[in-house]
Amino acid sequence: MQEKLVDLKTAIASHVRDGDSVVLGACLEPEIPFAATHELIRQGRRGLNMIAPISDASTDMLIGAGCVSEVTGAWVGNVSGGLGHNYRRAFEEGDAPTIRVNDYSNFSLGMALLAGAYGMPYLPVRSILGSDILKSNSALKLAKNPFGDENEPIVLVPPLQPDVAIISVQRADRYGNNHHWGSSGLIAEAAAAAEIVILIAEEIVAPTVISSDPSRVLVPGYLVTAVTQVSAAVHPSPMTGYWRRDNQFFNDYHARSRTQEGFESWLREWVLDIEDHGAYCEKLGASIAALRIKGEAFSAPANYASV
Amino acid sequence: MQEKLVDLKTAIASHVRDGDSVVLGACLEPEIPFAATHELIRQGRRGLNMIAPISDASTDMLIGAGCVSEVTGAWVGNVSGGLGHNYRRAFEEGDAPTIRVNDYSNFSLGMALLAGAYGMPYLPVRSILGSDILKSNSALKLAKNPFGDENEPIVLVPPLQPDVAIISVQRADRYGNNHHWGSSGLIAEAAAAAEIVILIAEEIVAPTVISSDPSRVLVPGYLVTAVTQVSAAVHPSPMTGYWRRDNQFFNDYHARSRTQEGFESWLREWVLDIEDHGAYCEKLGASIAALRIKGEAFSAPANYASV
Amino acid sequence: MADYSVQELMIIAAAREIADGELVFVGMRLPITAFGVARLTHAPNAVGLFEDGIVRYEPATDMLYTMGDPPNQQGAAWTTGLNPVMAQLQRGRVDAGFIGGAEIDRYGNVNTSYIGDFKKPKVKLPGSGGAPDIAAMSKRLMVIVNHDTRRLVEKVDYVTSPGYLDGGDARAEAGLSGGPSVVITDLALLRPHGDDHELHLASIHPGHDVNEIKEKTGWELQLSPDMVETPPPTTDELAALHTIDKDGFWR
Amino acid sequence: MADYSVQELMIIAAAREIADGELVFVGMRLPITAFGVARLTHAPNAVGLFEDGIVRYEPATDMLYTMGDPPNQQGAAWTTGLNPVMAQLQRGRVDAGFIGGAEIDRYGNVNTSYIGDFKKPKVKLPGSGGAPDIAAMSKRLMVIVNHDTRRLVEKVDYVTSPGYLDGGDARAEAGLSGGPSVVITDLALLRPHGDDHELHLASIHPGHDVNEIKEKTGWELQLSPDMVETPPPTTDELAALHTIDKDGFWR
Repeated sequence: MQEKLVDLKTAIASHVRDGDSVVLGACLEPEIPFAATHELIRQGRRGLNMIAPISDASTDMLIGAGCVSEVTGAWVGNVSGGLGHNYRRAFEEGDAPTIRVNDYSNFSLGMALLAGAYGMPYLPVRSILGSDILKSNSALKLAKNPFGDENEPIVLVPPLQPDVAIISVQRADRYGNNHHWGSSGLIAEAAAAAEIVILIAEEIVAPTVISSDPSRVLVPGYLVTAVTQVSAAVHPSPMTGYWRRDNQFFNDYHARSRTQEGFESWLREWVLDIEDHGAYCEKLGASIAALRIKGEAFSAPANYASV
Repeated sequence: MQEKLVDLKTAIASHVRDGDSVVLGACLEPEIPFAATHELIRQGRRGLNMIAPISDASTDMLIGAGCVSEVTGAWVGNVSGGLGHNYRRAFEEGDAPTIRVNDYSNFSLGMALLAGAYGMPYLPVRSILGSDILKSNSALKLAKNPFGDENEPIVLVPPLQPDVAIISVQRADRYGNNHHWGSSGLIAEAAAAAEIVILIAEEIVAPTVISSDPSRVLVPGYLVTAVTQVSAAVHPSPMTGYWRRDNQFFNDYHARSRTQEGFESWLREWVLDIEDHGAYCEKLGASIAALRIKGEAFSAPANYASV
Repeated sequence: MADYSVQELMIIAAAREIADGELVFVGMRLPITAFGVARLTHAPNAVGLFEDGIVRYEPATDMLYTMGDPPNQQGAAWTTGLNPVMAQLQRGRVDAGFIGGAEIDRYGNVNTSYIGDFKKPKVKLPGSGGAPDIAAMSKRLMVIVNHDTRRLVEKVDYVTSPGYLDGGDARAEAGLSGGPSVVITDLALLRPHGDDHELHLASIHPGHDVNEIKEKTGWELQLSPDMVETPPPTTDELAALHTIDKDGFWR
Repeated sequence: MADYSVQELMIIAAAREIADGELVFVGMRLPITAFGVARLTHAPNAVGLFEDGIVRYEPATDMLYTMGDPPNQQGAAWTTGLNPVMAQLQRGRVDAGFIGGAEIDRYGNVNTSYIGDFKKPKVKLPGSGGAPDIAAMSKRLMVIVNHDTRRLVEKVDYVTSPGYLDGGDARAEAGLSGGPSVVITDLALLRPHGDDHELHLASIHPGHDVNEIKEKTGWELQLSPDMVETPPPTTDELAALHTIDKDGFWR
């Protein structure tokens, strides 16, 4: 098997280009690889199209740092604090919005990524009907159900196949095989849909750990382009079995990003003036240690023996 | 939570009616609940529409026993032996076929059950193009891709929502919550699509065993109508971690079912003259014990602790 | 009579909207607490769905900041993807769902996207999340908002989540069944009335009056013929709520 | 020169069709053994896909009667559903797939459904399984059949799995790319020729001749201009095969 283990800087530098469409996170609130958000900002990536139903405050950070020209998703804000101030400023200041939004609902975006993952020409849905999302996102088409009553309306959702999906998992081997547990949002669909998959693993484990439970694999290693090991890459978001949510950090970000100046000072402090995720965790100090889940509540074993 | 544990006879008697569309198995080769096949035959169910991509020899048995008027699927035979003799006889003897077949490929049937599971109006696919399945199954429609080049053909697959799905899992609790591991064919889609779900569990376990690993749940208990515990219900098919395949039994069935008389004698011996699955296992005697998987190859634990 | 806060009353009013055995999109904060109260009182078999890809019987007992927090994962009935959970809406299995909103209009349409013209909005709100899906495809929609004329408006600037659209048959003609069954505010409950489906004043919370509520509503609010006063929380309801809200967050 | 059976030659010919790193629908019996030989020789990074919902790097070492047997589950790269595995075909990720058939015609169309009229067939075959999906959506299709005029026919009674249909542009016009790249028989390899895509005789297995093969083919078989003799198994190829086929099943 092909060795795919690299460090985060290399993974981002090698596989994310200006102008790419990028899924980063896509688990809604948990397991958003903020370490990759920060690295994209540090490397000065521009013109990204961020695809996700909800990736908590990550998209707002990337917008504020000037990395984003387009958002394809259902919600951009700060789940703890509410509004995404950079997102607002991109729309409310100046003569015209500085970013373009392709409006989806969570489910229609889920269907778009499923269609992308499964190579479907499109997916018909019974949602979006009656919503002005049909007006603001011209990619979605109103149509009639050819199997329904004469005038039964449906909405056709075209597939999304992101250039890159950057996804957090609890553990992976050096060949990119991996395990994920807990709610998964749209990460399985995003990984199967994307051209390039960058995995950010909390732990790198022996291949036999992954192959001991092939039903827990999120995406098989042959579809993974690069795997990188970064502990607490998800901070301040939570990770099932590893990290609790740093709610205060989200609230602080919300408060400081209320003004452009405040955001810029936050960005310098927590991203630009920081070398890498190791230094970020050092700066967090005791607060990150306090967020680590120390308890044990293990899954009941499943036997795969064949004789 | 609602108690859902009943015995197999009661589950079949209460929830499968003449004329129902039924998914039984749908894992292709493994984990087909033959105990339910036999019980449907013993209870004399008639006019069933059997839905499955492949359910090894189960469908052929039900056809031979006169339970089936319609087959909706991709393949009916005997994976060890080849042809399904009862299936052949239903077509080749007499003036007209005695059963109707709705031809699908594995993938298009997978899409039909996914559409049923997800409540989609239909699903467009890029398969079936060029196949005579479009001629023999008029439920599938040739169409143009509204998002593609002007003349790009696609095939529209309508949803299937079976009346009943009868599905094998390794373990369940008395409320119908369950775990499944190993390849799952279309059982997840079938369970989510069906109106009624009957689970056949190799083991009944404490609810805490299931809730220790909510990512291994095949279908949550609130969607399950009845759960029944039958060890080796899948015999002669295999079950990951529990039972090896009884290849000789499939070959014997294939040889004996070559003639109508031979099939009838097989049916009396292994189904009609047998009271229940316990008696069936007793009759198998040492051969069933030899098929039990005795090794241990356990999944690496996943931690769900939250503090 | 027991003492209670207006938020506690709203939670209990929301809990009463959940029937036993129902599948409910629960969301966070007030509705998830309402779900817990319902389970502990009249609806022990209700099931809670979360868009992250979580289904729960028992609500989590530890503090949650978001749906995806570890206490909501541990001991869940199912942890899976967004699609398998939200698709149950489209499959017709979901009885009800709670959503909030920045604006709601007389026909129960909800806006969480744009104030002003969507091409150059005055305010860009975070967006839809899963609310349009819950609004379009659950059998009943429950909306929770604070009652003021900025929020309860004649017509929303942008329909993120469809209510009865322009009223009458408009929702059915758009291809949707279901629709809002109640709007729960800090002052009252509004419910759709008759074939027109306009939201009428159905229940006034204790201590408030019709004129105050009309003044704080952005359309000419009609009174339901069977208007009542919202029954105050019972001892059992409050006890259930206090079991869940140990720290008195809602008091 | 090493001794080998015709089945061993077919397996090794099939193995040579798999390039390193390719995703291949492997099926059972002869092709799964060919996959194992390819992995042990020139294609160590080939990946095997199985319709049950299984993906493997290393082939199972214990005896398999079917794809879903426990040894194919244990140690797999992924065990999941049929849809996530087969959808990779539609996503355009699958390089090649093996299928068999009761009938194949001059344009590589395969019948595994009905002999005679499908409304009242002379013989009802088990049906398609996943073969139409592999035939329609993999980049290359490899068909394995025994060589006789009952199987290699002018025109199949029923196109279960599309090859080049009526030849020429017919497959592209039906909306399909890909198509059969080789038919592996016990006598020869046939490959599609030129723009017409008719199957021509491309390689003759050692010990057979053109006349014999033409006689056993149900259409006027043309010879490929670059026709060769099938190279016999190399020592390495046979050694790899014997590593897998410990019991000499294929000898």
